[in-house]
Amino acid sequence: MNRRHLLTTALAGATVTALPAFAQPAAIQVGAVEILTGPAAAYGIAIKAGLELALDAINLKGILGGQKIALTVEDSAGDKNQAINAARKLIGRDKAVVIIGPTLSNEMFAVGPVTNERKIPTVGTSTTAAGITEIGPYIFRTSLPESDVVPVTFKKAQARGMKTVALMYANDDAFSKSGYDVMKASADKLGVKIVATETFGSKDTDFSAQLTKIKALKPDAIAISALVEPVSGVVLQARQLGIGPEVQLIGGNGSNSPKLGDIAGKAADGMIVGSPWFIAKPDEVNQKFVAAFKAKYNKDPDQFAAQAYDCMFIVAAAIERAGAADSEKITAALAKTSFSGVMGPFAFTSGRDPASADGVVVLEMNGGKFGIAK
Amino acid sequence: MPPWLDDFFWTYQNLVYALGVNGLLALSIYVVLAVGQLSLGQAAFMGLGAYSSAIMTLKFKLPFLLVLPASCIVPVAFALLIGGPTLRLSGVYLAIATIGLGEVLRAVYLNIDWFGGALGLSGIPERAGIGSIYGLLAAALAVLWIIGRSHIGRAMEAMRTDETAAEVMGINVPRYRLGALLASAVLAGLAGALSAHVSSFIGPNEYGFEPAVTILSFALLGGIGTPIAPVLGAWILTLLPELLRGLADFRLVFNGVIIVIAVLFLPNGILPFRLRRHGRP
Amino acid sequence: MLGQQLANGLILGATYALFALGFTLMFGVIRVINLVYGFYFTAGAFIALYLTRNLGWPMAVAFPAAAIASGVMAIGIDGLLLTRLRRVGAPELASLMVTLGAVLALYATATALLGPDIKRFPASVIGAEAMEFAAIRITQAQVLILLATIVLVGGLLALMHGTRLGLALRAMAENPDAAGLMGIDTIRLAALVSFISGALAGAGGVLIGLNFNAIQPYMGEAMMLRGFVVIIVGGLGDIRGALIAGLLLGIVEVLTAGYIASGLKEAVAFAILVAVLWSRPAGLFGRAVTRRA
Amino acid sequence: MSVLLELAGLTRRYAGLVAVDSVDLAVAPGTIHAIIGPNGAGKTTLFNLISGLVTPSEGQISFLGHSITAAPTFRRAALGMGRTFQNIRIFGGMTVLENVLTGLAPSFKGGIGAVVAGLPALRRAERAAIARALDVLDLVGLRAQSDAPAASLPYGDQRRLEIARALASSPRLVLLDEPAAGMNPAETAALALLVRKIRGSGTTVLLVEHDMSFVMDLSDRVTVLNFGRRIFEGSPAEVRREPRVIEAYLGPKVAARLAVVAQ
Repeated sequence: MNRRHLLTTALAGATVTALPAFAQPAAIQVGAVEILTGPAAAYGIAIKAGLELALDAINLKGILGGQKIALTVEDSAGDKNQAINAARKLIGRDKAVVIIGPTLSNEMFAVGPVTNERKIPTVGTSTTAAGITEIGPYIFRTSLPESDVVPVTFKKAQARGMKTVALMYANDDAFSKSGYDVMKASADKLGVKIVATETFGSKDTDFSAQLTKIKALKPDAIAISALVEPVSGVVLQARQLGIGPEVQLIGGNGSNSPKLGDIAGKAADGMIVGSPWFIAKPDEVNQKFVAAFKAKYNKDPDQFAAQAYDCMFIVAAAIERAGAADSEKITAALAKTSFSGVMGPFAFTSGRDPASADGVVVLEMNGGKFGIAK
Repeated sequence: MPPWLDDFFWTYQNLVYALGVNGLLALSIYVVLAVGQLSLGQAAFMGLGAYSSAIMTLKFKLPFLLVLPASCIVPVAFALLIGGPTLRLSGVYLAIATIGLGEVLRAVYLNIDWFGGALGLSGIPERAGIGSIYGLLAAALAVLWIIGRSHIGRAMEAMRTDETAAEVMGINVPRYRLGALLASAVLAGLAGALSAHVSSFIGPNEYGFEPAVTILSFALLGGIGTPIAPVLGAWILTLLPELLRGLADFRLVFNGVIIVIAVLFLPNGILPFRLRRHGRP
Repeated sequence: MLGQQLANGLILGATYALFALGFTLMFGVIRVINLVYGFYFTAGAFIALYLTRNLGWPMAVAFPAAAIASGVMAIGIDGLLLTRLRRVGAPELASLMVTLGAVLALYATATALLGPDIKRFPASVIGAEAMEFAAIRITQAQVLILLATIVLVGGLLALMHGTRLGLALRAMAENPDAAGLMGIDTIRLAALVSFISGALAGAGGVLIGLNFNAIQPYMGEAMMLRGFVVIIVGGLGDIRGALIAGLLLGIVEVLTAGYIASGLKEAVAFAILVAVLWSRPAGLFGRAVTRRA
Repeated sequence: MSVLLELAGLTRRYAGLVAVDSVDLAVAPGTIHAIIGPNGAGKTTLFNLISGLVTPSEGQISFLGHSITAAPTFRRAALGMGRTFQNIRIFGGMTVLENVLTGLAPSFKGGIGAVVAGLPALRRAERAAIARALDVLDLVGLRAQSDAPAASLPYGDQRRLEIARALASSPRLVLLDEPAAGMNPAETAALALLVRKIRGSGTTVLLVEHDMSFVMDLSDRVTVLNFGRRIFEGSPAEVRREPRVIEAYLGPKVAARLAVVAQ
């Protein structure tokens, strides 16, 4: 008794700000946990932009006969504990019936068990690591896992004559490590010989030792799984050390960013990456999305914004089909999703991952810009 | 319990756990500061406790009652490795060696598959709770309070004030220093094990430089006159970002500024009381 | 390949030595482990970036300007943080703690203002063109780093051992009270040491930023661990020791990454640190620096 | 035992400077033994060598018949060696009584376990320690202030508190480093009385002092240091007559001026 009393006293301050939000919700509450501050904020901000752009369109008409969706985006700052706190607040305080996010796979490993235990459907838009949806039956993702994208890229490289490959990856984040696992599996499956496996840290600036070693082994290709900033650093240093265009550079999902061209410039020319989405994809839905995004935010959307944009529609459609703002029904409805958005046709597998990788295209850097690889 | 209260506790459950765990971490830095030393290895010790306990639970399926005390072993071993050579030297050596420790252990977790690499360890069952966390916090507080009032507490304060004079009084300074560092490793190891068993996932990037500095700011804000002071410091610094959302972006700036202000202007923290121990029986 | 790897190690080691110079000087003279040092390193790189990219200055002018600006910044910040502590005779650890808090706040503020992204010098100023001698490729920026390290170490040693100022600094290092009694203005000398150390940090930031061409607010923190290893292995306050320890560490790290496993770089640095602490706590080349009473 | 503390060829070198140069010294039990010499003669370094704060470059120290050359400071204290400092080093945040209790640290045998268990033996030790501390405070005349914060005491009282702290564990030998520095004549006279009382209670006194009349009135034996070397040893009367001593103080101009300033 005494202990509880102490706790309540300690939390009395928290109540002051929290109580008003405990009043009953006016609209259908959807929560999102994204990284809005800190070093990885760029991803969360892009996702938030995509979600809100979609929400504008959805709330124009409303769902369930005119009800609006209220989207609350909480910041996780990339921190596991803040992500858990945010998800708990969205569910317990704001009564969110669906959670979108969190941004990073590592955060999902912490948040997923909490939301799954509470039976709140949780949809990742950018979590590509292996094992995400195995957390539980309420965990979904609309992002294509690397295992669907990388093999397409590797096949392209093989068609260009790749027989040996050196693999490099940042070993300090789950995303890059998962990407590497997939690269290794793809190479093995295609019969491409892996001549070296080298690691680095996401914040490293010196890759000379690893690249010197790789250069001496003369591989046909170098495949790199990491976020775009270290990838740019690796590419720049590879050129300095005299690794020329005869070596095919292959990027993972992290390299699929216009920043690669901005940072590495011509050094990145010839690098190929697989992508579930491409800004210049000619279909009408995509072109409308790109135009609307530019009009609202005055910049080009990236892959993360596009994935989030589709996800918001998928969630809204599931609520509509569920017929009520009820998490259990929404979960069931989500599983039966059949949707066509900017990424192409979309459905979930029975394991709650995206069903089809048909939309994957291989892009190639040329003059600092991505285009469709020939 | 009415449903809204239930929701309330569910919502803030993680925060309630964090208050308890951070209280233990504040005590862990307190015991080192109380003998006039500075260790920045608290987060690293916590990580060692978290990883070793998670592995015992996940891979060896040991019961939590065994895992919890055993989670101190590895942090204590590392405290001996670092403390052995540095505690005989001037205080800056311990500080520097412990700053490095967190970064290096991160590299170790990342490079050894057994630790899950970048993916960390997930699926840790929820074995700890309010009872174990606050029970241990209360026990630690009580023990430190009693020790603080005894001749040991007197010796610790003497060392903190003037190490040379304390040694001339016959106080075995190196032994107290090592004892404090080991106690600190035990407390941080326990905190790590408890936090791992309430959050289901631990990753290699959670125990580096910044959490170490945050833990230091707990004690510097509260002061180290009594063991309760650093715990209150921890609670304030844990609750503030939740109360003032705008502060969240500047949490690190805030923690840093607290350290600067505390060292320059409030050497005794915001709770500048000390234990009475003139001790007439 | 071994030749290239040794060259890589030498260059990496030179960056470590360059980084550690001012750090060890500061401890050597005023007995302060100044953790804000890493921030001056960041500041130097950002100032040079601003001068070259936004104002279009040539690097030859921007480089000394950035070093001087970092030095001036160091006088201000160190003065604010350390003067009061020195006046009240606070213990060594107090200054370590205050600079720790300050550097955390400074990094976080810089990140909030400048953004966390990696920024790069424009291609025209970096000197990334590689030259090749005997199958070893080395860029202009790397040659510059090697030269700068040699010049700065030489200059610093000449200052400390060949000038009256150096004599005063060494007297202050031995015994600040006695130095004060002998009429040495220790407050002004401390400010001067802050300036030299800050300027060295800034210069290191520019050169290392040029070499890896990756500038971001936390770049100083990333160097700090290596900085600690270098100054302890070299002996706290020992300039020559820092040079040798820096080069050694760079070569060992590159050889580890090149021939054993690239993930072990940090662990090797730390293993060296612990081994030195256990076996030769005063540094590989030093005498005991435990000061008591 | 005829010798309590013995130094043989004790030497301490710093870079380019010999602070203490092969000093031999024997302190007889039950005496008041003074060490004098001009500023910079190495007196404080010698004290630091004896109490273990500085390690000797060469030479031997033995105390109560044991070699303590390599013993850490706290062990020397536990063997029965107390000391005060030239610049007062009391624990300012503690009360007067707590300061003196700190001096009784070696008399507590229990560790953390005993403290937490609250063992009766430990409580008895605490009670005995408090009684002893109050006695010592009586001796120096500070009993009335025993609960005051030590930092609040006036200068002269702080010196006496430091002496009380050094005496708390009834050491065989106490080293007093310039105990009369900064005291007025009345306080100095009271101090002389106190030092005699200390000797009377069975504690040998080794002291460094600049106040010549204080030293000459009080000491049984005087050792004179100059430039780190022992230049003379004898009774106060012998010292007064010894030309080498007079020269050391008055000969070189600078030394003479400094000695005067110090007084």
